Amino acid sequence: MKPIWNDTKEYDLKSGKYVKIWQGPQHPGVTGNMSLELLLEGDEIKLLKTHVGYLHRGFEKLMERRKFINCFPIVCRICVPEPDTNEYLFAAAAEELSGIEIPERAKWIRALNLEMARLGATVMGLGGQAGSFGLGTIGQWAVAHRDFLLDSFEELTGGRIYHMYIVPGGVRYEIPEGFEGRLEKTLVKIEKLLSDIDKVMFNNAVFKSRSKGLARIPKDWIEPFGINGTTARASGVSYDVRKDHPYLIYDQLDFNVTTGTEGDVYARTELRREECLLSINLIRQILAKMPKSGPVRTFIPDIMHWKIPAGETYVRAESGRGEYGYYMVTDGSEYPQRVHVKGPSYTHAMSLLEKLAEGNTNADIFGIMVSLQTYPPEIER
Amino acid sequence: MDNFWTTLLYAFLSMFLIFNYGMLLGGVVYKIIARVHGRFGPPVWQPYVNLVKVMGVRTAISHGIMFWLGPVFRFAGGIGLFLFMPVVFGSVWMQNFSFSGDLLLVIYFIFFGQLGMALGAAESGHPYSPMGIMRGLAQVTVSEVPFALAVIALAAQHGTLSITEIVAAQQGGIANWNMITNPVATLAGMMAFLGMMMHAPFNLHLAPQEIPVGPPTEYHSNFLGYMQANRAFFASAKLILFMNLFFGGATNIPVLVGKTFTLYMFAVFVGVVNPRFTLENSIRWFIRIPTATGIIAVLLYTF
Amino acid sequence: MKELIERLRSKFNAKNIKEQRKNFVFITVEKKDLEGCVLYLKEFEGYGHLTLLTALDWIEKDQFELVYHLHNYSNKTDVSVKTFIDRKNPTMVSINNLWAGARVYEREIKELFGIDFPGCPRVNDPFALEGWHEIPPMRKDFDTKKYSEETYFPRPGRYTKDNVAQMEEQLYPVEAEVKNGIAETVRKK
Amino acid sequence: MTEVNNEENKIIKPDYCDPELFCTALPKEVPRMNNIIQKFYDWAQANSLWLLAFGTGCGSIEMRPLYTARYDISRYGIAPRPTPRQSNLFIISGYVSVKTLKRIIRSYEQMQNPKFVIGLGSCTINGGMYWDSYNTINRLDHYIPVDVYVAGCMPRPEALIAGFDELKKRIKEGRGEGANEYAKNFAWYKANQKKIIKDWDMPDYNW
Amino acid sequence: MSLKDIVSPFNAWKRAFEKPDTIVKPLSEREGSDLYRGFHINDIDKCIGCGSCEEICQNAAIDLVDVASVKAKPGDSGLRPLIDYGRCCWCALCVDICPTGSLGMSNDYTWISENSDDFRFIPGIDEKKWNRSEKGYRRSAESWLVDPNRQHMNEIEPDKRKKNFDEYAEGFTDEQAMAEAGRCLDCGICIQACPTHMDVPKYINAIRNKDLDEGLRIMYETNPMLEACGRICTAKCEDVCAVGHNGKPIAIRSLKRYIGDQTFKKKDEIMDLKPAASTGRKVGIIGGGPAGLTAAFYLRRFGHAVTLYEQHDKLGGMLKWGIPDYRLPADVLQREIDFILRQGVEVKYSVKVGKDISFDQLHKENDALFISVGAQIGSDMPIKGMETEGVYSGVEFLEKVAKGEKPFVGKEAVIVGGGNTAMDATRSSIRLGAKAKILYRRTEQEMPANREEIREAKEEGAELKILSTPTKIEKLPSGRLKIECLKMELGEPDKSGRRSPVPKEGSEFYIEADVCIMAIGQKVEPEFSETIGLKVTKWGTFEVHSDTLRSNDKVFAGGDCQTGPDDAIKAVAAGKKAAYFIDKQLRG
Repeated sequence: MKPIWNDTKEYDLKSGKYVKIWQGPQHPGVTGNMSLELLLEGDEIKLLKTHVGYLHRGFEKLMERRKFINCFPIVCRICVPEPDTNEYLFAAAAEELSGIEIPERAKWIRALNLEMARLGATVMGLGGQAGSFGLGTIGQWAVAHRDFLLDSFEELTGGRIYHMYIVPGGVRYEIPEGFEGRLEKTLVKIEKLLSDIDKVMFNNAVFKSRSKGLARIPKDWIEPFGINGTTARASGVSYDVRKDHPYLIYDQLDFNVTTGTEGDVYARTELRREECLLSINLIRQILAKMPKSGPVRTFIPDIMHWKIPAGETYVRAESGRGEYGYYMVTDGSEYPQRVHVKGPSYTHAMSLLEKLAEGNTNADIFGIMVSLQTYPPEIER
Repeated sequence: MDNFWTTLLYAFLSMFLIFNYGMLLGGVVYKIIARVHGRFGPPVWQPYVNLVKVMGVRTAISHGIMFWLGPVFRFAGGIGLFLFMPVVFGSVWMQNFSFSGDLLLVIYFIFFGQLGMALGAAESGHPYSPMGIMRGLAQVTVSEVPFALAVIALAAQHGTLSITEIVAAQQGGIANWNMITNPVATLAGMMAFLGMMMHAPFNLHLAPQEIPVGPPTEYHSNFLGYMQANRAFFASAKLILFMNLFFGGATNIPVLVGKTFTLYMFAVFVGVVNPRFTLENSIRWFIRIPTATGIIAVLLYTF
Repeated sequence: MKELIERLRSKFNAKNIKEQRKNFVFITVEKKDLEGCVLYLKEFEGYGHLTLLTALDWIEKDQFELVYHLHNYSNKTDVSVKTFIDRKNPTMVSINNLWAGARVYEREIKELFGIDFPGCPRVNDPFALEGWHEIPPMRKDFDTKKYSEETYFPRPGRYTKDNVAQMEEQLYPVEAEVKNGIAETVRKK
Repeated sequence: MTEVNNEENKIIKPDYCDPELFCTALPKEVPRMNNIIQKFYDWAQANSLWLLAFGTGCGSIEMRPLYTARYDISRYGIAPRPTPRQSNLFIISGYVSVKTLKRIIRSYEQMQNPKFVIGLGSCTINGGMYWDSYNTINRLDHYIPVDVYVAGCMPRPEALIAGFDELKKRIKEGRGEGANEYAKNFAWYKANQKKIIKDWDMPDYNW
Repeated sequence: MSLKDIVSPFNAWKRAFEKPDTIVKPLSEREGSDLYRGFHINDIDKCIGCGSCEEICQNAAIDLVDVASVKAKPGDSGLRPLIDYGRCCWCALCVDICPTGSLGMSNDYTWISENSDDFRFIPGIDEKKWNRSEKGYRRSAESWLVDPNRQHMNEIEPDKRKKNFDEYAEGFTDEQAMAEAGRCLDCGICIQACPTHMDVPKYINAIRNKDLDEGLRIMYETNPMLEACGRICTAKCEDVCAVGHNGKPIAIRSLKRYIGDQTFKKKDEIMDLKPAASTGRKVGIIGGGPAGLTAAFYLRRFGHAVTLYEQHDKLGGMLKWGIPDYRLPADVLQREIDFILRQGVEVKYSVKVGKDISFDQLHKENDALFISVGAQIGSDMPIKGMETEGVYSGVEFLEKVAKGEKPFVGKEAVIVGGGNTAMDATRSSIRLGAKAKILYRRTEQEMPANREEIREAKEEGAELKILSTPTKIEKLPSGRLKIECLKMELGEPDKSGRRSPVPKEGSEFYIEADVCIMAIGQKVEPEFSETIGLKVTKWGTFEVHSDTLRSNDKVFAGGDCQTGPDDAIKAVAAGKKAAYFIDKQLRG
């Protein structure tokens, strides 16, 4: 039995039938800083190989020589559009292993923060998806609206891109006064944007003709390829960490997991719009149900020499792009023995994209990449 | 055409004017697009600054003679296209060179530039250039088909291949425009127009996302300057051509400006809100709808 | 979960069973049982999702540890199968035929830890690094700070002072001398 | 069970060194003209900065707001270009891994003579938070000449706009001579680059 | 594909008629939010150069450097952080850890330069445009990474403990010690404040690492009287503790006691001190108080033979006779002294130099002499009635208590003075069954006694009468004392910074009591000073070289007899210093 992903075909480069080009890293049509090695026959992709490592910083190594408290500013750099998930997961893993309980209100604020980050990243992703097919207008709107959300972040956390707000033990700061009202205004703006995107992108003949049926992922690929997040849900697998392994306060929120059936680029994009609406809904729920006062942080014993007893754990959370996971092993010292970060698009960008690209045209490759939400920094770390 | 030199002088003058018009038009259109994006956009004179900038680049790399002939060809194509069209009908100095078969020449010139680019870009050795050229040529070719059909319908309608005469036939009010008298051909022609104006959905060949800017990938410095200048020419020449063919030409400069601007805005109007077609999609679309329309237009006038 | 653990214990001699959370268990098996164990979990127990595959360097024990983290979509449970392999000659069976995703993990581990997975496609291709000639960087005996300082032009002219030393110098030089002189005598054996 | 698929993949080797695609000539200094035309060109250069759309690091996340509606740098004549040939401004957006540095050098060398570099964020100045990483270079100015640095991690788009202003000032004053500096100190830069990039498998200069 | 799909996208054009999202003037219009983490600011006067920011910065972005305008002083290292913006990642951990709260961040975020070496500056010193920024990230009480509350030792309740002389504080439990050690930031500012400069961060670190044996070794490097100090030290270190700026200082003394309590049983084994090679020199030490004992211990470590001359029958000096058992139990002191004696110190008990043995003889017999006789005589107040029966001096009273003599205190005792001796006298008299009243001429803030002592004395029922001073004491016919007093008010601060009391006209009042204990200071026994012929200052203390404690070729003096009455740790420091310089001199 040879699995579908292992049927390596051979192509004779000397025949003159094929062209090999390198797309990226210096190429606007590649998400982030990675490169694609394409073998083309005419415009059709025969073979694709992804090359990553342009953003390799050795996070896991760096964390091994940083104390626990010093790791939290660095983990958020793993995922730029949605750093908060990393902050949360690192904190959650450390808290679980050291047995620190965080205050109730901190949990709600963390969830709020995560949802805001997810919303921002997903809105930008929608814009990216439009841009990948040449519809720059949506891209312009989407990034601008994400920026409004970043303003809220700046107000809440003091940082624009890297928030460093979720710290082990809770969150750094109390929510500023009047924040809910200002956030609500942004949410209304984004809702309006989403309805506009509906009209311009989802009800667009050209967009539909390009994205429907493109890069379809059958349901039985989900497990062998390790697909998760919206990509899996678009193919009809209902797996959402928030629902299946509720963390923080997600079990107290009322929401449903939407799934698609088609599993193509259009379905994935549509599902992302649903994600945006869901995030907006959840943010409103959180703001309504959150305990109005209380501590937001517990003290970490011995901050400068925080030692976590030996142990290991894996914690996961749903980011905008799928399941994010941290595997942490401690040995009782001040430094983690090992932290392994599992980014949601880890397998998407390599094995899945390589498989999906075959037979599609060169022009569609960017659209496929964006729809898979591949993001290099979390792949190579 | 009593004095060749006077005509030549006039031609240069109109070329100068039309060049500036093209530059400004580009600037204005960017501003309008920017408004849809929700921003202000670059200043109107930005194309001039860009032009001076690229001309001022100190080094230039040539990949051989064909490489630098590319922009020259392209520039020649633009000028050629322009020079054989009456810009302002009835004006002495913006009449340009007109002769009885100039419509055919014009169609040729539309293509000419792309061909020249094909040679030059292929010389550059950058894989994206031939790819862009391949796509560009396919795009131009496929939009030439309905355009040619529309032109044939017009020629059949008016019994001439001279643009000046076609324009002349449309004078005397909007009812005489080919837009009204020959709506099917106009429809075909306008669809071809979308394909030629390098705006979405038919701009795959210079899409930055798919391949960086297409044919001009390797062009820089003054090469790029010529191409930019040509772009101003070429765009306005195309606008004038379509104005002449379907919308009754222009009898004075305000009308010229009004009509060409409107025409340009038509391409922009569609372009801003649509993604790009892939090449197959676009070819398929052109073969199907505009070409069919064109054939109907031709058939209507043949029978 | 209990029955599953029992089955794993009897079939694959699973040891070190640790239930980290309810529905999440760590087990350790012998190197030779590993492939059979994950295959069994995948095919018969529904653990069809390979969440992650990673390695740990236990330099004091002279061993590498490989962690195969599996997830079951239907009953939402996790099993983490671990195994230890020799650090001197690290090779491991490739499971790239079970999961497409595993190839990437194996490539990464090969590069960052130097653990070989014979049979995994492209396993010898560089993954994140290019032109790397040192020992694999994730190994514990690789000192990243030292490497960085030696390789990438550190900024000269930076200095820092110890506040204790500064105060000693400025405020109590004689006492500091006394203190140091005395401290020696006590340490002296 | 284990079906070993050990076929060596045939097309993976990147053939970097196709002599037809590279020119091995060394870069030349092209001195400034000392006249009013040069002033005019400087002005145009300053007001039409085409930056290379190469997101080398995390800073590229802040480039998107810059290009788009919220900050709209096109107002200042700045536009992204996808190809190094046409760009004259290279923004090194943050940390640079060794693998990326190689591509940065290639891209930089392909840019044409008046070319400018903005170093973004702590990482380009002195290593930033990756100061002890084995795979990120610490000080950008050892590998290519840098015109302007913008502090931050991430620098806000506003800071970057201020950086552009500073760069414009520098260009108008005629001090944006990074390309000539690179040509002049070519040996030094190249030695530094080669120290970092262990397997140097391309020509010394890719123009 | 329907017609709707073709038409609907044109909806986008309606946005062309809306206000653009663009910020018109990005550089001036949008400043950072109130909490924005921009460039650092530092309140130079508040900053103490503790280096916590440097310690916690994972990017090695912060260096502590010399600053010309700031000089080191107690509790302030004089160094200030220099921040490298080629490293900083704006995580603000440095702000969150800053114990004084001086470090903050402005909401300014633009710094452009052509030179990469520019991006370093000392916040607060180098002039930058954001220096006086009001907005930006500041450490709030909730975001401080250090727990501001200290652990408290379990204590016997005041009502119970005031019945007897048992030790009332139980010492830290393991958990408490770990928690308290965890609050320490390792900055080392306290080292300077400690007269004997104990390596506080080091031994706290030993507690943290659960390596108490190492902790004990670290402490013996600087202080052989650590168990006593762990109980009765005035803990100058805690006064300057960095954490104390915004919270309760680390309970350094209690941690010291914790190590001592946990290790004393195995002290010999842990310390494993082999006798040093003998130098053949002999040193005589007069006075077996903390200074003498310390000197003896270290001189033994240097390998000199030591003979200790003690006028009482027990060693310990003021620690023994001046400090009641509830604070320092006799057995604790004794086991510590025993450890020192085990190093091979020869002791001559009940020998009073000048009476039982002549000073000249000692001078002849020994290669060096260290005088640490202390200040044993209570000072008198220049008022009438000092010699009345029922008026004790503090030391005299406490010595009686220590000898177990139970001096008469009656029902009401008045204690004059605000130092630790006064507190000891107060609490001892309470334990002997009296109601105690403290008269002090300044306010409670100015009292030199430890805060804790004052608090505990009050808990046990002592009454505090501030801004009062006795002017005359009379014996009433009832046998009780009538103490006439005068109210004071605080005048201008004097040289030492304390505001001196000024009598208030016409505010006389009197109180009655059974005894009056004058705990206003001590002095050196004048008869002894006369016998040895050392230079004496106007306060009656010996005048020696302040650095080396040397007077003439082989006589050294230190401790209370040199400095005037002071705390035990100062005496330890003096003993140590003497030992060092004696050794230096003997070795040439």
